Parts: sequence; C-alpha cells; structure tokens
Amino acid sequence: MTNTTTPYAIELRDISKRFGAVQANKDICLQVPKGTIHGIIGENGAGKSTLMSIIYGFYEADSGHIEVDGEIVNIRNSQEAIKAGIGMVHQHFMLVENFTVLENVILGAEGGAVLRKGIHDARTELTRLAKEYSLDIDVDMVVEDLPVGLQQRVEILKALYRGARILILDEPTGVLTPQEADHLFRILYSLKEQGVTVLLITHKLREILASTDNVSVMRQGEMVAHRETAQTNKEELAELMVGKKVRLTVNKGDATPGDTLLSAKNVSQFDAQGVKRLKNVSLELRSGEILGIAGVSGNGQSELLNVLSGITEMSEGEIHFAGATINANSPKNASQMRDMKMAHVPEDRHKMGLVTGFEAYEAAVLGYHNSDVYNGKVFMHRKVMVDECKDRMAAWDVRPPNPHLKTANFSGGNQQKIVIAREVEQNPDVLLIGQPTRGVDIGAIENIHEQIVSLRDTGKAILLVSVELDEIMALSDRILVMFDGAVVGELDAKDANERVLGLMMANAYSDDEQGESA
Amino acid sequence: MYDTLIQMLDATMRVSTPLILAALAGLYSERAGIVDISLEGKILGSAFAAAAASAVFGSAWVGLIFGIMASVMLALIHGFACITHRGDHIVSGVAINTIVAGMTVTLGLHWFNLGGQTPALTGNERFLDITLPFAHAMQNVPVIGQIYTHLLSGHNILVYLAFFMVPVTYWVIYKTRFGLRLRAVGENPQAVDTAGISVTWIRYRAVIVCGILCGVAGAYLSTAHNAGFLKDMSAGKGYMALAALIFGKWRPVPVMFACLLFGFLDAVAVRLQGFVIPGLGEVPVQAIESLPYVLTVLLLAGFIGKAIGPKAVGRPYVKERA
Amino acid sequence: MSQAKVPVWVNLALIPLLNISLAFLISGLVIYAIGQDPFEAAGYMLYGAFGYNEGIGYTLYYATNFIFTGLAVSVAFKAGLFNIGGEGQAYIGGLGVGLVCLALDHTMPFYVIAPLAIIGAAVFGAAWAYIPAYLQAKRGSHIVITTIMFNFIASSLMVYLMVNWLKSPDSLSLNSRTFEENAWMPYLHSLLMPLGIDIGDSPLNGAFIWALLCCVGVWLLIWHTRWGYQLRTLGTNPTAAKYAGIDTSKVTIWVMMISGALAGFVGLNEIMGVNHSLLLNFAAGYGFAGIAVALMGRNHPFGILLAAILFGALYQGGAEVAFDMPEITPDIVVVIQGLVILFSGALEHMFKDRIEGFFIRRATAAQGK
Amino acid sequence: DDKPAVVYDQAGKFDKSFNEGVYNGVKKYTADTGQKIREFEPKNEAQVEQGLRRLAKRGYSPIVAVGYSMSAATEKVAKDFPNIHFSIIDSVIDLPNVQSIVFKEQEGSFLVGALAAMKTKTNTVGFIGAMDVPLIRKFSCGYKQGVKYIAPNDKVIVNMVGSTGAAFTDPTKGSELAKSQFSQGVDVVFAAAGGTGIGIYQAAADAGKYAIGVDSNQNYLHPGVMLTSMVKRVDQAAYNTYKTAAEGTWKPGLITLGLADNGVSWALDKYNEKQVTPEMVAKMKTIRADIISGKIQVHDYSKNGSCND
Ligand SMILES: Nc1ncnc2c1ncn2[C@@H]1O[C@H](COP(=O)(O)OP(=O)(O)OP(=O)(O)O)[C@@H](O)[C@H]1O
Ligand SMILES: Nc1ncnc2c1ncn2[C@@H]1O[C@H](COP(=O)(O)OP(=O)(O)OP(=O)(O)O)[C@@H](O)[C@H]1O
Ligand SMILES: [Mg+2]
Ligand SMILES: [Mg+2]
Repeated sequence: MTNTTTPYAIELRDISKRFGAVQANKDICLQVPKGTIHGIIGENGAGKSTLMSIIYGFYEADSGHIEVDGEIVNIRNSQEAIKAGIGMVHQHFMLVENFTVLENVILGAEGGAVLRKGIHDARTELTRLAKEYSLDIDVDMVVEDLPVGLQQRVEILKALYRGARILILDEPTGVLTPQEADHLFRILYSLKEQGVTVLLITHKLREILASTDNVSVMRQGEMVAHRETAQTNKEELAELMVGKKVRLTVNKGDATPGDTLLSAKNVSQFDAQGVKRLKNVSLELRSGEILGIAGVSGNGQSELLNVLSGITEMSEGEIHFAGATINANSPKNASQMRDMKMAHVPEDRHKMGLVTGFEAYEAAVLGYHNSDVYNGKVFMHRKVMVDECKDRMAAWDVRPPNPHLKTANFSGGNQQKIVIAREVEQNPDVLLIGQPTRGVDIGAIENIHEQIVSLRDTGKAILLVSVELDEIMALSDRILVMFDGAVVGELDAKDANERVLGLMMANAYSDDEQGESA
Repeated sequence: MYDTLIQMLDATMRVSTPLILAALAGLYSERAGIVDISLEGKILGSAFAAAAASAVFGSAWVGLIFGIMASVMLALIHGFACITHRGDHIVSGVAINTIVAGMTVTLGLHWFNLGGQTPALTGNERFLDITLPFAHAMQNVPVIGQIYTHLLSGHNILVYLAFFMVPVTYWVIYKTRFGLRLRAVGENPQAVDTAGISVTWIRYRAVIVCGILCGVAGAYLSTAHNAGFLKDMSAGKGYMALAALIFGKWRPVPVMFACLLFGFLDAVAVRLQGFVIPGLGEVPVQAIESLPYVLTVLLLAGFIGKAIGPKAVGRPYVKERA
Repeated sequence: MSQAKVPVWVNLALIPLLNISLAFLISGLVIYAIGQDPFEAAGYMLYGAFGYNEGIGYTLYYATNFIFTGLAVSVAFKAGLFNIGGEGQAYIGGLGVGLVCLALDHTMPFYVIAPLAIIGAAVFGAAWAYIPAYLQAKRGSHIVITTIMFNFIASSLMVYLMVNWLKSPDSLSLNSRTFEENAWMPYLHSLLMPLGIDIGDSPLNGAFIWALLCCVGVWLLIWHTRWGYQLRTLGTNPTAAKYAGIDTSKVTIWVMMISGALAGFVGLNEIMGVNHSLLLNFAAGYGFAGIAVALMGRNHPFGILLAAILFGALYQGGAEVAFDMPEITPDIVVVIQGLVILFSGALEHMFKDRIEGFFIRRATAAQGK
Repeated sequence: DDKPAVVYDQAGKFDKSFNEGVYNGVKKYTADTGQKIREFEPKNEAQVEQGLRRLAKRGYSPIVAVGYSMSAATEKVAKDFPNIHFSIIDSVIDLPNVQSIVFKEQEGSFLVGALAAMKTKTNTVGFIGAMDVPLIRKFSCGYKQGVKYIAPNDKVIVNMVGSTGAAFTDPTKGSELAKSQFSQGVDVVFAAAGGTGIGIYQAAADAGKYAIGVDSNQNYLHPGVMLTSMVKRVDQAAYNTYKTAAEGTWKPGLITLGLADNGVSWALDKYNEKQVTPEMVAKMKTIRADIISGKIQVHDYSKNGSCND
C-alpha cells in the first residue's frame, strides 16, 4: 500500500525491543492510513502487545521511531502518547478496581489540583460520549462490581475522554462473547466514521476478515506481511501467522468409549468473595474418549479443572473417581488425586505447571516429588531424577536436552513439553489438559495433538479445555459448552461448527431462529 | 475522679501526638504502596537532628527544620531503594532503622561528648506549652471549663499541629488530585502509569510527605515532649504507629483514634506502675503495655474486623520482567 | 535459544564482596568524620577479632548467635516468608532453656539437661513463631507485622516473668538464680584443654558446635529432602505449590516453627553457655542482625556461616575498638550492620542487575559469533 | 603497676546523677594523679559481665562496679578472678577480694524530706523512684520520715517508674509521672531515679514546681527549680578506692558512709540559695546534727524490709 498523498495516521520505522533474553520486537515497520481499522495478528508471544505498548509509550523501544500524521513524535511515556492523540485498551485492563468509573476515567486528567470541579465536568462530558457512541454505563459504579464487558467500555471511555484520535485495542474480544464482540465492532465502526484510526489486535482470523481494512501479521517478534483485508483469506493469514501450512484437523479414528472413569454430579464452587464460580456442573468422562470443554475464557473452565484436580475444594456436589466419592466434607487434594492416577496439565504453565526457578529435572517431578521413586527414607535420589529427566527430554525432543538448565530458560513450547511429558509419562487413567498448545509453535502442536489422540486410543479418559475452537473441534469426541460457570450445552463433535458453538458460548443458542450471528 | 480522668486524657494527648504524626506519615507512604517500617528510624533520626540543631542554634524552630531534613533524607533513601531499585520494602526499612540507631549515638557522642545524648534544652530551644485564650477565665466553668483549660489548652504547638494534620490528611487523600493518584498508585500502579502519570514521582512525593511528618514527630520527642535527645528515644513508637495505622485500617480518622487509644493505654500503664489493687495485688503493667500489639494482632487475625491494606502495597512496580 | 548464563562466582562472591566493601567504605568515612583514624580502628578490629586465641574465641562466640538467627531468617526466606521475629523467638527460646536448667540442675546430670535444654529452646522458639505462622496460614494476617508485634509482646512477657516469678530473691538485679555447674554448656577451652590445645578462655562454648550441626542440617533439609523441595516450591511459586498438592498452610507453619526453633537456640549460647542464669535483653539485636547475616550469606548455610563469622568479628572487634578508642563506641558496628542490610538487601538490584547484565551481554555477544 | 578501671551501669556515665557522680570522681583522680582510668559502659545487662570479665582478664585492678544492678555479675567475675580487686557501690558482696561501699541514703533522704516539708505550700510532696527495690525504699522511707518529722499531716505521694533497669533511663516516663503528681497537688518532688530524673526536673520547671535532685549535686540543672539535691558522694567513694589501691591500703569488706562521714548530704549552693531561707538553713543544720548525734533515729529499710520499726 503506497498511499503517499496524505500522511499516515501512524507510521512505525524499525522498532526493536528486547526483554532480557527475549527479542520481543525486531525491526518492525508499519503504516496505518487515517480513519481505517488496521488488524494485527500473530501467535501468542509474537510480540503484538509489546509493539502496541511501545506505541502507547508504556515501553520504550530500544531503537526505531514513530511518526504520527507524518510528524516524528518522541514517545517516552504514556503521557506523551496521550498528547499525540493515542489511546489504548489493554489486553489486561488498566483499571483501579476499587475506584468508581468516574474516578478511573479522570485519573491522569483530573483538571485541577482539587477534584471537585474536574469530577463535575467529567460527568457531563462522559454522558455526552456515552450517547454519541452508545457506550452507556453508570459512572458511579465501582469498577470491580462491573462485568468485564462493561469494564472494557470504561477503558474505551478513558481513551475517548482524552480525545484519542488513534485507538489501540489489544485482544479486546478475548474476554467477550461473539455477541458482545459484535457490539464492540459496531462501536469501532462508528469511531471510524468519526475519523478515528483503530489498531485492532487479535489472533482470531474471523474478526480480522470481518472488520478490518488492512491487516499486518507478526511472527516471532517480526512483522512478516501486510495485506489489504479484501485481498486475503483465512488460509493465507493462518499460514503467514504460523509460517507453514496449518492442519486444522487431526487425523484420528472414531472413539470407542468404555466405562465411566470420572463423573461429577452438580458440582458447585464459591470463591473467596463468595461468588459462585461453578454452577451445578455435571459430567461423565469415559475411557477412550476425549471430552472437550468449549467456552470463552473465564466462564468456569479453570475452576472446573481446579476442582476436578483437587487444587481447590468444591463447595457443593460430589465427584466419583477411582471408587472414591469426593465432596465438600471429604475433599482430596491434588496429590491425593495424583495417587489415584489422575494427571493434570494446567492451563498456565508459568503460573502453575512449573517452578521457573528450578532446574529442569526438579520441575520434572513437581507433584510427584513425594513418590518413593524419587525418595529414600529421608533424602531424595537426585541421580534418579536427573537420569529420568534426560530420558524424557530425549523422548519428547525437548531442546536443549539439559536437565540442569533453569526452567525459565527454556522456550515456551519446550516448557510445555516438559509439563506434558511429566504428566503423561505417569501413565494416568484420567488426564485433565488445559490449553495444551497455548504459545506453542506449530511443530510442537502437531506432536502434542498426536500424543493426546494416541493416549485416548490406549483407553485413557481425557478432558480437554481450550479456548481455541479449532482445537476443540479437531480433537474432541464430545463437546461441552460452558457459560458463566455452568454447562449450557453438549453436542457430538460431528455436529459442531463455529457458529453453533459461538452462540452456545454466548448462551444465546435459542436466539438462533432470529438469525443472530456474526 | 473526674480530675484524674481529665489528667489522663491530657497525658494521652501528649503521648499520642508522635504516634498520630508517625501513623499519618505511614498512611501517605503505604497508601502509595510503600511499606514503611522505617518510621521508627525516621523518628529517631529526626529527634536527634532536631535536638542537636536546636542546641547549636538555640532555636526549636531551626531544630524542627533540621529534624525534618534528616527524616526526609532517610525517606529518600527508602524511596531510592524501594522505588528506584525495586528493593524489598521491609529489608530497606530494617536497614534504615539499624543505621540510624547506630549513627545517632556515634555522632552524638562525637559532637557533644555526652554519651550519645544532646545537651539539655532550655527556653527557646524547646517548643513550650501555649495557653489558649480565656483558659484562665474558663477555669471555673463546670465540666467544659475543666476540659478547655486543662485538656485542650496548655499543649505545645506541635500537639495542635498533629491533630490538625488529621483533617488535612483526610482532605488531601480523598479530595485532591494528588490524593486520587496516591490511592491509585497504591492499588494498581500500572493503571496510573498507563494514564500517563509517573508512578515513580507520585511515590517519591508520598515518601517525602512521610518523611516530613516523621520529622515533626521526632522533633516533638526531643524538643517538645522532652528536653534533649537520648539514645533509642523513639523506643518503638514507630512500630506502634505502624500498628495504629493498621488498626485504623489506613484511614485518617480511625488511625487517629487508634493512636489515642494506644496513647491512653500508655498513660494508664505509666500511672499503674507498682499500683496495688487491694485483693488483686499488683497490676501487671506489662500486660497493659503490650495491649496495643495484642489488639493489632487480633485485628490482623480478623477476630475484630478485618484489615485489608492497599492492594499493591509492598510490591515493587516492575514494568519489564527478566 | 539464548541460555545466557551468569558465572556462579559473580553471585556467590563478587556481589557480596562489593556490598560489604561499600558498607566498610562508608562506615570508614563516618569514623574519619568523627576525627578518628579508620585504619587504626580497622587494625584494632582485626586484632581484637582474630589477633589472639581469646579474641577468636569471642568472635566465634558471637558468630554462634548469628548463625542461629541467620539460619532462622533464611529458612523462612526460602519459603517466601519474612520472619522478622527472630528477636522475640530467640528471647523466648532462651526462656525455655532457662526453665529447663532451673528445673533440673539440682537433680539431673549434664547429658540429660543438655538435650532437654535444646528441646526447650526449640519448643519455646517454635511456639513463639507458631502463632504468627498460624495466623498467616489460616487467617492471612501479614506475618511481617505480626512477628514485629510479637517481638514487643515477648519483651513485655519476659519482664513480667522475671519481675514476678523468676527473679532470684537474693539478687538485687533482675537475674534468676545462677544454675548449678552441671547445667552449664561446657566451654570449648575447657573441653580442649585436656587435649593439650589452648585456645585461651573465652565464652565460646558447646553451642557453637550445635550451630555448625544446624548449618549442615538446614542445608540437607532444603536441598536434599522432599520437605525442602516443598518449601522451595512454595517460596518460588505458591500457585505451583497448590497445583503440586503441597499443603501450603501446613508448610508455612512448620517452616516458621523450624525458623523459630533455630532462633531459639540463641538461648543455648547466651543463657546456658555464658550467663548461666536467666536475665533480660540477652537476645538484644541478634534477631535483626540475622537478617543481615542471611542476606550477606545469600540464604545458603555455608554463606551464612561465613557471614556469621564476619559479623562475629565485627562485634568482638567493635567492642575491642571501643575499648582502645573510647571515641568509637560499638554503635559503629550497628551502623556497619545496617549498611550491609541496605546494600546486600534493599539495594541488591543496584549492582546485581548491572553486573549480571554485563555478563549476559558478554555471553550473548559471544554466541552471536 | 596498678591499672584502675570502672564499669558504669546502663544509664551511662552522663546520667547527670549516680554514674556521673562516679565519673566526676574518676576525672578528679586522673587530674590529680595523671593516672588514666579504663572506663566501660555496657549497653545491656548481658554486656555487664562481659565488660567486667574483659577488664579482669586484662589484669585491671581495682575495678569499680557502679550500682547494685551489677552485683550478680560482679560476684561471678570476682569469684573467677580472686586476685583482682573489685569495689562495688550500693551493694554488698561478701568475698575476700571485693570491697562493698554502701551509703545511708535514708539519712540524706530524711534531710531533703524535711526541707520539702518546709517548702511545700500545698502540704503535698512527691517521691518518684526508679523501681521498687530495697535501695530505692531506703530513699523513700527516709524521705517520708523526714517530711513527717516537720509536718506529720503532710501527704507524700509515691510512684515508681518501672520494673527493669530501663527505669533509670526513661525521662519521658519520669516527666509523665511528675505531671500526674503535680496535678494531684504535689509542689515538691524528690526523684530517686538516676537518669530518669532529667525528665522529672524538666516537668517541674515547665510546671513551675520544685524538684529535689539525687546522687550528684544537680542544683545547676534548673536554677530556681531545684530545691536541693540529696548528694551521695560516690565520687569520693570512687576516688578513695583508687587512692587507697595506689597506696596499697585498699581493703576488702564493707564500708558504710552516712551523714557523719559526709558520705551523704544535702546540697546548698549559688543555684538554690534563693529558694532556701536562712531559717530553713538553720533548721536543717540542727536536724543534721541531731541525726549524727543520734537524737533523731532514721530508720533503715534494709534492716527489716519495712518503713518503720
Ligand atoms: N514485561 C515483559 N518482560 C519480559 N518479557 C516480556 C514482557 N512482556 C512480554 N515479554 C515477552 O515478549 C514476547 C512477546 O510478548 P507479547 O505479550 O508482546 O506477545 P503477544 O503477541 O501479545 O502474545 P499474546 O497474544 O499472548 O498477547 C514474549 O516472549 C513474552 O514472554
Ligand atoms: N524469563 C526468561 N528468562 C530467560 N530467558 C528467557 C525467558 N523467557 C524466554 N527466554 C528465552 O527466550 C527464548 C524465546 O522465548 P519464547 O518463549 O518467546 O520462545 P518461543 O519463540 O515462544 O519458542 P516456542 O515456540 O518454543 O515457545 C527462549 O528460548 C528462552 O531461552
Ligand atoms: Mg498480548
Ligand atoms: Mg493541659
């Protein structure tokens, strides 16, 4: 796109940024014409957020520069970005939770050393904006009491209140139902009408194709391609994103489900604040099948995994597993569940699956550290652990195959391999597995998918949680859909398609007749 | 009876003053996310600086200024460690307390050769009690006269300043831009940062204010409540202020009442030393002395209400991992 | 894949040395500022600490306390807990020792009293750490604050007990009666004398040997047992600990109790080893110094041993300096101690990041080729 | 060669009172003889014994231990070093190498009590002692007896500062106690609390009341406020110890110093002469004489552990 007559709303030249050992951005160039919606896609860890945070002055680039409306601007902090008319809605909201919407909006733009006047003016201005962009919200609500959808609106209002002409949204739909997402896009269009330039980050191809004018693709910290959305398609983008042809399906034979290994009956769970996170979830998991759990992230999948694996205690209901009945009164913790041959690959390897400060061989026994294999009466058998770790690294092609390397220094994919190897090699009866391929490169993805299927074929029962619909549909034999902590639908993998699942995930399947769809 | 009560409360005001100042100091610091157990050290440092300066220059006010400067300097060290270098707040606090404890005596000994004390202060070298207008006239008015003349009147200026700082702090924290940002930075520094405000600068301002107030507290000890500096004269007041801060749940007015309560207990303990209740025997003063700490522990344990501090308190603000 | 590694010696030797030198430099300036000759002072320090057998004895005697409190702090650190209550735990631990001795010294021989005294110290110290630990684990009350509070409560409690119960009637000062000799921790010089080894008589006593054993014990515990594995997991990643089925509140509690017990052993050295009677403030300062020792020693038992000896030397040498240069009181040692905490604790990143960064860059550059 | 030394108590040699008294003696001796004297100030109970030991080990002798709080430590160390000479003030240790110097505080206290009674307008006088130990009781009993001798119906309010050594070094508490006594009508307060006194006198000065100093002559601290001081000639005691030791006439055993031997007395100098009228002076002279002559029997608490026989 060589549109040189009018200057670009924003233009990046050779932006680079490294975090310690990670080259998050490398010589990035980007040109965004005024009044367009520009998509940026890329895998997890590709460097999208980093790049946006640099534009917004949250991080400082190691090299390169930024032009706004043809003028070189020197953005060293968010203040200067705001001055340059840039606003950003962060992937993880930047809100003070115990402040009201109003306080959050004026923070940093109070207008005067004493709040009184500023607050008053802000109120009127906000009501105006809310009307203009149909962003209605009660400005006196405390943010932590708002649903995520509305919290996002607060973020958008913050940007608009500061008169942003360029609006960056980092994975705004990650937390939204497809239907909420549609409303968001309508807002974006009206912003576009007003001449606002929008930078939209996502790795959902559907949204890109549906709503952007141009799209740029990032991979491994580099900008690998620019396309006019009209001139491209899902397959091309997917290929660009991951660098080689994607197999969206896994070749697997039909499931031969055996008897039930794990069953949950009306399981509910309340969190510390007393909010009901799981609502009477019931499910049956049979040997030799893969049960997929679909849902927008944050609708109880994590809680379900935690309760099933014994990390958190359930509040109501009961679980039957390996002949034992587990309920609020007779709970079992994670290690007890392991002893009963349940393995668990957690959703977030950094937060849960690993201790990044440990050497690989230590991390490779996490959860099994009490087992007699590794322990004498008093002391642990270091050598046994190291040797076993060596073998597994070889078997699972972990690179580098060095048991003494700090876990943190393995790449995301290799870390994931270490975790999956640890759990699978225990030869469990039931395997709970969350986001198995998050932030994992395509080669590793195939490998992992095949492992899961072959595990199923050896008669294990597998419960798969993933936010990637493709992954769910490709692997599962049966699919449960979760919404707001409850199971709202079950269907056979064969009858599943994105639209149906999308509606179920929005708990709006009944509206189907009104033909509500993306 | 009524007289003794007035008398106790009067003492309570005197004893609470440094607690209130220090606790409010801590409030600014912790509301901005900086844990400050170096209140103790700041009070001690300022007490020494104030007494020394006042002895040398013959003016309590000069002493006050030096006290504040010393305390602010310590606060800046704390800030440098915790804000600029993401150091552990507790460790930094312990360091400062330790350094000050040793430094005051060492310098004092060198300068005044009085075993670490400063010379006794007299006249203008101290903040003297001031009598409020009509105090004498009011004397004989029943009840309120007592209260006005013997309780409210006849304290030194710093006492009144301390109590005046309570509404001021309330206003600053809840009604001003600085306060809004201060609270925000203690809850979610990232949000503040992305709003285009420098987290660092806000936090530095917070610790400076903290330093100033501790400075006043220290000066009060050595140039108002007492007449000169003695080694370790802060005697745990900083920690007790911290306790009061928690006990008041990081809110100005409750914090003041916590300080008054602790001060009252102290005043009681002093007078009950060696006091024998017929039948019961001697009062275990130590029990009363440790009551503030016990109460605070009970509160922290959630047996009397729940103390939930600022979310980001004690956590250094780090943008970039690795 | 860049696995930029920083040479071990950087973290283990270079950085600690840098910190300690800075602390010395500044305190040297202070000494200079008060018109004294830092080098002369240093001379007295060195001589006092290491110059003659007796001095060495004193150095190691002080070091004994620092080993105990240093280990106490570091065990908790390793589990991600900040035990700033060593002061109180040492105090109460001493009470335990004292009570055992007072109860048994008339009736029991040493080899019965000694183990019981050790248990007494451990139990009392652990008990004093238990309450804050329990409150942290079960009610989520901030352990730093609670342990601080418990330091004060401990000293009030001790005063109460000494004044009302333990004070011996025939001593004007606040001491319990002196224990019978069979309740004394034997002095090393008297142990070694028969072997013809003369180390000059100093308060150095059996507690030192126990301290060394504790170092080894802690090292084994942390790096070679499943319990150590659990506490390190908890310390570095609590969520992973839950995932691994580690009962975090249980670990929190027993780690703190171990920590408290270690601190309590200070009582062995002070009460049973030197004072041979219960008294006030015998633990003064050692608890906080433990933080410095742990930081200096990089939370590794061996490092702690070295750091403890360093601080022991400072204390002994400091007293010596005060003796021969009355202008300089032992308080200067307190200053040094504080500076050490500041540089190797609060300001650790100041150099660490820069130095490590330097080596990483060198490493990555090397890989580039 | 003799290597004299002194170990002060925790209040330190600048407590303006007891320790400072000894310090003055030490200074004087050094001034007169040029003999330097090794001084040591322990920071806490635990260090007391260490200090004594270190000195003894280095062959210092005689070693003067200042204050009863050191008796336990001194006894231990003296046992271990039989050929080192120790002199302990305010406490009795029965060892062949220890000299115990005690004073008849009751006599001095009686005097200042009498003066207090003559001065008070409110017929209420106060006594603030450091802690409830026999030594301090000797002060308070003598003081009371003196007051009653002049004005049998006057009220004497007694408070103690604390229960540990810290009670001798806590001016803040001292001033708080003084203030509470004043509010109860006290207009003359006698402080027998070492360094804590500073706070008490300050409070008196601030409130325009009278205070009586202790141990050293403290009249100079607040001219016009200090009515007098119950002087305990610890300086003398220390001085003599060193002197006799130097001359080789140092003897172990008990030395008791009272009014007769000027071991205790009341201070009258340019700082308080305006407060004490000639009549008072005269009266004090006679009382002093009567005590020495035995006409007035001043009861000694330590005899029977009670204020009256
Ligand atoms: N603050 C940080 N400190 C260190 N490394 C970071 C930081 N933020 C991101 N990284 C690293 O930089 C790389 C790019 O991260 P970034 O968040 O930009 O990816 P992304 O494209 O936004 O991924 P996602 O789609 O999951 O948001 C990753 O390797 C990540 O680990
Ligand atoms: N926190 C960290 N500390 C040190 N090195 C790190 C850290 N995070 C990542 N690295 C290094 O940076 C490299 C890139 O990390 P990253 O997770 O982005 O790899 P990746 O490109 O996602 O590879 P993969 O596809 O296997 O996940 C890794 O090989 C690792 O050595
Ligand atoms: Mg991102
Ligand atoms: Mg008053």
